[in-house]
Amino acid sequence: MDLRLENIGHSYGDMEVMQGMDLEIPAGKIVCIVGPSGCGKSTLLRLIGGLEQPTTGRVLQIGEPPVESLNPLTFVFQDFALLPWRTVEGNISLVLEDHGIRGKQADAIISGVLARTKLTEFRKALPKQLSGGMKQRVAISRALAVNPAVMLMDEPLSALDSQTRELLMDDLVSLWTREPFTAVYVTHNLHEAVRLGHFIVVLSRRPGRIREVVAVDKPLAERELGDVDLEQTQKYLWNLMREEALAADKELINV
Amino acid sequence: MDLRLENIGHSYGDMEVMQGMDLEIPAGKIVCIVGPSGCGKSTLLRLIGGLEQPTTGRVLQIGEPPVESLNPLTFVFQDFALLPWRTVEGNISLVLEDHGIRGKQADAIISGVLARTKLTEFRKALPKQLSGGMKQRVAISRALAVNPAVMLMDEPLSALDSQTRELLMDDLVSLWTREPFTAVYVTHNLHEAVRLGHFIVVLSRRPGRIREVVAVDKPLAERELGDVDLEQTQKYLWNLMREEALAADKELINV
Amino acid sequence: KTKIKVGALRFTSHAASFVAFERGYFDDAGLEVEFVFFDAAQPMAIAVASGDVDYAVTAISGGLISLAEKGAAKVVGGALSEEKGIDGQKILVSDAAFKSGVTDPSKLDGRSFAITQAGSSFHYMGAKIAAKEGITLKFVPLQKTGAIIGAIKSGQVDAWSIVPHIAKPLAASGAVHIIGDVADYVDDYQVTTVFTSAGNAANEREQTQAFLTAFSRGAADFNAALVDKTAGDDGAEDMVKLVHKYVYADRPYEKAAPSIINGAMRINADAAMNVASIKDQLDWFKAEDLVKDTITYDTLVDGSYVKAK
Amino acid sequence: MSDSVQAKQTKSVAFRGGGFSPIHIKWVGLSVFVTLILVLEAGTRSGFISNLTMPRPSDVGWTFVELWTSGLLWKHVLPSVSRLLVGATLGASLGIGVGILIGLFSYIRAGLVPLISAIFPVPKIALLPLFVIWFGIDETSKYALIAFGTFTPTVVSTFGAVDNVDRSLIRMGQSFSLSWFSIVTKIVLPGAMPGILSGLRVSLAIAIILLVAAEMLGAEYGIGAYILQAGSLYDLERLFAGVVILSVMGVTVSAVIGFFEKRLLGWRS
Amino acid sequence: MSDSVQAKQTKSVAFRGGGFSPIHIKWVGLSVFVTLILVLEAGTRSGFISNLTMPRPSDVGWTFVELWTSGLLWKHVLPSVSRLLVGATLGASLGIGVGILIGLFSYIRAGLVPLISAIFPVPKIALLPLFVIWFGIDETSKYALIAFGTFTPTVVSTFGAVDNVDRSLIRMGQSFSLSWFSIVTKIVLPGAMPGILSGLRVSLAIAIILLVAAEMLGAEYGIGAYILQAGSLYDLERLFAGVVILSVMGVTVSAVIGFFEKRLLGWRS
Ligand SMILES: Nc1ncnc2c1ncn2[C@@H]1O[C@H](COP(=O)(O)OP(=O)(O)OP(=O)(O)O)[C@@H](O)[C@H]1O
Ligand SMILES: Nc1ncnc2c1ncn2[C@@H]1O[C@H](COP(=O)(O)OP(=O)(O)OP(=O)(O)O)[C@@H](O)[C@H]1O
Ligand SMILES: [Mg+2]
Ligand SMILES: [Mg+2]
Repeated sequence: MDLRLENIGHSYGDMEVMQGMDLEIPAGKIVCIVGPSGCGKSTLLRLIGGLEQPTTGRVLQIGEPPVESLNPLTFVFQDFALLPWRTVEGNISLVLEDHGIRGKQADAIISGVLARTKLTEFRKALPKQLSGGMKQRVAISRALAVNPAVMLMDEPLSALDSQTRELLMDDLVSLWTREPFTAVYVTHNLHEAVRLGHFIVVLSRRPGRIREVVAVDKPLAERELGDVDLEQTQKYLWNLMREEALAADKELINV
Repeated sequence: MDLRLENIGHSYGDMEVMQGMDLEIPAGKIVCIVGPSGCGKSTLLRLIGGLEQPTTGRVLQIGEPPVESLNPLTFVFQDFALLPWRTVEGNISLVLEDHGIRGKQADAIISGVLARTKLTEFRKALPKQLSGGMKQRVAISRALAVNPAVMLMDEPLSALDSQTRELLMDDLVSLWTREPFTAVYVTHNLHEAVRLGHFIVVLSRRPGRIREVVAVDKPLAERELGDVDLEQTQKYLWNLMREEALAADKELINV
Repeated sequence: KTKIKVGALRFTSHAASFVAFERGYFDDAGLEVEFVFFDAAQPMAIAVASGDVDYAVTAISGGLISLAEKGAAKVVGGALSEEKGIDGQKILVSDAAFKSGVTDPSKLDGRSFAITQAGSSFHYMGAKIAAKEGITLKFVPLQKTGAIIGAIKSGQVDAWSIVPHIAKPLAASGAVHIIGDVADYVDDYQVTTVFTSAGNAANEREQTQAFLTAFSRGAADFNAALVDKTAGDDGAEDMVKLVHKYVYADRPYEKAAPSIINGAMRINADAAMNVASIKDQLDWFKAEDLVKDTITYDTLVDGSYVKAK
Repeated sequence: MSDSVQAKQTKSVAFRGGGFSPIHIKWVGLSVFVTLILVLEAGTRSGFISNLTMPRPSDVGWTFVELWTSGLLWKHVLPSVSRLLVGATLGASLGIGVGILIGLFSYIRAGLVPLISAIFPVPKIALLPLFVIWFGIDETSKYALIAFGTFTPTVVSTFGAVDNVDRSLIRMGQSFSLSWFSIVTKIVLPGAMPGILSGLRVSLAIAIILLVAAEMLGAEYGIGAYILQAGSLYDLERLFAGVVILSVMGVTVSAVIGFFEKRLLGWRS
Repeated sequence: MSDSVQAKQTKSVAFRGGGFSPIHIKWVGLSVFVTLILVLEAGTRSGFISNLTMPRPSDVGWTFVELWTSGLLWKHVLPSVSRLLVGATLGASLGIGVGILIGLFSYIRAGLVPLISAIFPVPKIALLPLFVIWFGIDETSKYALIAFGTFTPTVVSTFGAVDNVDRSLIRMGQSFSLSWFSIVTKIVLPGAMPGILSGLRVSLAIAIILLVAAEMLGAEYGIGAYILQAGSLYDLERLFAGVVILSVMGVTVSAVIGFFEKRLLGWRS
């Protein structure tokens, strides 16, 4: 299943957040979206995932999602969004229960995804006992449990410290390498973008428009810390964004 | 004024957080401290700044602080620690009032530090109106206002998004270049460490000990995104820490 | 002139003080009186004990006896009494009870009887009725007269006893029925008494005497005008007008007058006390274990001021 | 990358968000009141609701008019308001003071918190007879009763508010070597303000409730006394008129606090 | 880098942190109670405190012993506890229900919130005469009064708790296409639980306070009735004995809620 954005525009009241976005999200690829603060990255992701309705334009699903996909468009949030009163296991079964998956069947799925994210021993732990990196891995397991056709990730690593971030990027790469998934990955970390993206979409500041789509051809598994060509792409992106970021950081917030 | 740590060790109850730390912090240099989560970086900084008392060993001030220094050891916190009910100006005058500095004299100091951090126009703004980057610049202005002999910075950039972080690093570099200050800079972002540190102290996981002190000789102003030698240092540091970070991210938190 | 504070409820039964004030009898006795109004008797008793009020008139209640026992209050004179032949407190039953055949106090056996609190004068009256008829009553404490009125109107309690000016309008509305007089059950019932703090009774004899004298003159005028009706119609009307300044003041005169007239009961001449009645009440309180049984008549009453009756 | 697209099924992504966030709807509140009053009016007029159960709203309205024209309204409202002002000010300021002390000093906390939690469930009306002895029957006892009732909840909410002041701000103050006094007045107190104000909402509602209890003690005029008197005569029209006045007072107090919150706490985001 | 160090002034960094965090101090609370009682005992014995002002603590103690040996204690406590249980359960569960509805539906919120804030400051004792008509003088009216008094604060705290449920968790539920019912039962309710429980602390304290008002209506036995009678007889020993029992009930209720908080909310960090 591919996704296609046609002329998406969105406003909150009088404020126009984005304008005329056209974008293809091909199956099996990771599309990274970068842009200055407040340019509408999170809004765009919510529009794609159906959590919000665009003011103009539409988001199209092209082709049917795989039948085994319980929730074709699945989010992974920056703040993990784990229920603090449920264990790791309970947080995953939460999203299965509504599909009538319980008991053994649920157990099998849960064991499977926890193994994939190396969390098997923490099945009974409560979120408060987990480090940030583990919490995000639980959130990823939960997303994997519903066999998403597309994963919508809103700065999934930005609440983590940089070392954990580095490790989790490795995990995501190996997850993708073993079994490629489709993802829209919002971040404002260019380092993450060049590490994980097949395409990197650069947005302008508010009202957000697409400035450029940069393709990175090097296979994910071969990308590494300190790769000179990736560093060059990152530097290129940074130069594209620097002015905008500077301006965005100097604006008073209207309250 | 230099600082010297002699055989510092610290425990919370039964838990030993750090052990036998010896370290020199020479005047006019930035010493970065990196290490896995929970290894005691923040605790170490609090010990240096006198906010906590070490269980063993002592922290020595060598030489008198400059007479114009109102608060020789001054913190810059990760969460900015601005009083939300005071304006930018009020947050700075807060730390002057107790020294009897008011009126014109305070005005002059405030204007000075706001100019140095490019915040002059935001003097009357409330914290809620500021972006994260601006808030941290206010916190830095406040620290500068008391003429610190040593700045103690606890992950000052880690609450910011990566673009703002990049910009603020530039600001810190230019501040230091114009007028070198002494700083202890705690981070777990190796990219920040290689960008800002004259010395990089790598700690082991809990109980924290010093594993290695890496000197970076390239002048601050010449360091740049994508510098190959800095990337090499960063990679070297990452290899030193990878195992420890991995272990730290897999521990259950005892509550 | 001596300044004193007199506690009062806005009831016709407190009229003697109002008359004494309005007609200058207190002035004649060398007293400068300030009234303090209450909406219940119990806080008034405590206010006398605490010294906030010097003299007051109220029914003999468990609270008053307890305060006397603590050496804080003393009865010095009699006020309102029941007298056969003069309209006194009425025994009421609810409409439902009346229809089911309770047309006479003797048929109240096993029925509920409303009181404000255990140890109140209502409790005493109910107990006396029950004793004389040889029946048992179930006493229901409802604290406030408003709650009792609601309860008896809606038939949730069967019986109550209350002063005529409240009883008659209630009966007139048809929701309740008058089935008897309290006077038939309690002999020479000393309903209310004049009391003061123990300190006043013992040490301020002159002032206390002066108060009682002025109070008695007010009582005499009141009795003449509204109880014995010897002052003629004009005298009665003057009296009602005087009392109306204090009682039902927020109602127009035409509406207030019948209530005031209905409420007129005899106030003892010269503040004399029905000693037998007071003793009977005290004994009853002791027997019911509502007050300590070490209390004697002399703890409660200072009989040196007025005549016994 | 979109060559074979034409052949495939194409549909829009379905909307599944929204909801769970209260939206402000005008007039509904008012119309609920109006409907309720109309139903009562119709019910009491038709006799469907007995006049023992509920007064007729229009009669309550007339009672108001009478109160107004006779000038009695102010005669009752003013003493109550002044009792409320004095009593609540006393109780709340003492409560805030003690609450701050409890928040700042562990010994005071250890000593007073159990005492206060023991006093909290004691009904003030039970202590009425004692209040007469302790404070007399004048205004003092009314002030004292209202103050006492306002005091305990204020203490509890205040020390909760002090406990909730962001500790990192306090550490910041210490790191700049601010004096203890500066930290308390410039960091702890302003930081506790939101909690203190929202606690006052509850305490002041309680103060209004206690007005009736306070005016049981020898009060001639006052809304509480008016209600008590109406109650003892089972005069429902006046009873409800009094209750409506208390309600209005409650809503006013809450609006006043809202105003202060807006003015003093504009810094909250 | 430390060659010239020997020549320079060397001193340790001064400590300037600590404080502003309450530490638990044992026994202080208890000793405050004990001291208070001893002072009262000495004061009343010496006559320094008049027996009109305060009862002698030892006499209050003896009253307890009498209550206990005569079996009257349970005769008074049990009816009160059952009234409390029934009334508070009714009021609290209704309050939680209505509070959740207000939290979930904007129309219900717009209609009921103004009504509830108008009802809040109405003193329940003012309505006693009406309760007699509405609910009679049996247990029903006592349950109703306590329920009514518990209801309003519970509603307010419950819808506040629902409002405070992290919206991002709800969005998460929607993003997994959970049904409305699943979101309410699995996300909103557990998320509101801490706020609901802490609101119950206050509501139940109010329920205990209202026991006295409730037992004004035709109660022969019950702690409230006992206190009222003691008050009307000006029997301070019994009055205080009753007040102490209410205090103990309050502390017990608060401990029970603390227990539930520990059990149900162990997930809070
Ligand atoms: N529900 C909303 N109502 C009104 N304005 C909103 C809403 N959500 C977002 N906005 C505004 O829309 C703009 C875009 O927000 P969005 O969160 O999409 O930006 P973003 O690119 O994700 O920013 P960031 O990098 O800070 O996460 C911002 O100015 C924001 O304040
Ligand atoms: N006040 C305290 N009481 C008890 N334990 C504490 C306290 N402060 C910190 N610790 C514990 O001491 C250890 C070191 O904490 P510290 O905050 O210094 O680590 P850190 O290196 O700064 O970690 P991070 O990278 O997460 O900021 C941790 O295990 C922490 O839980
Ligand atoms: Mg965003
Ligand atoms: Mg830290």
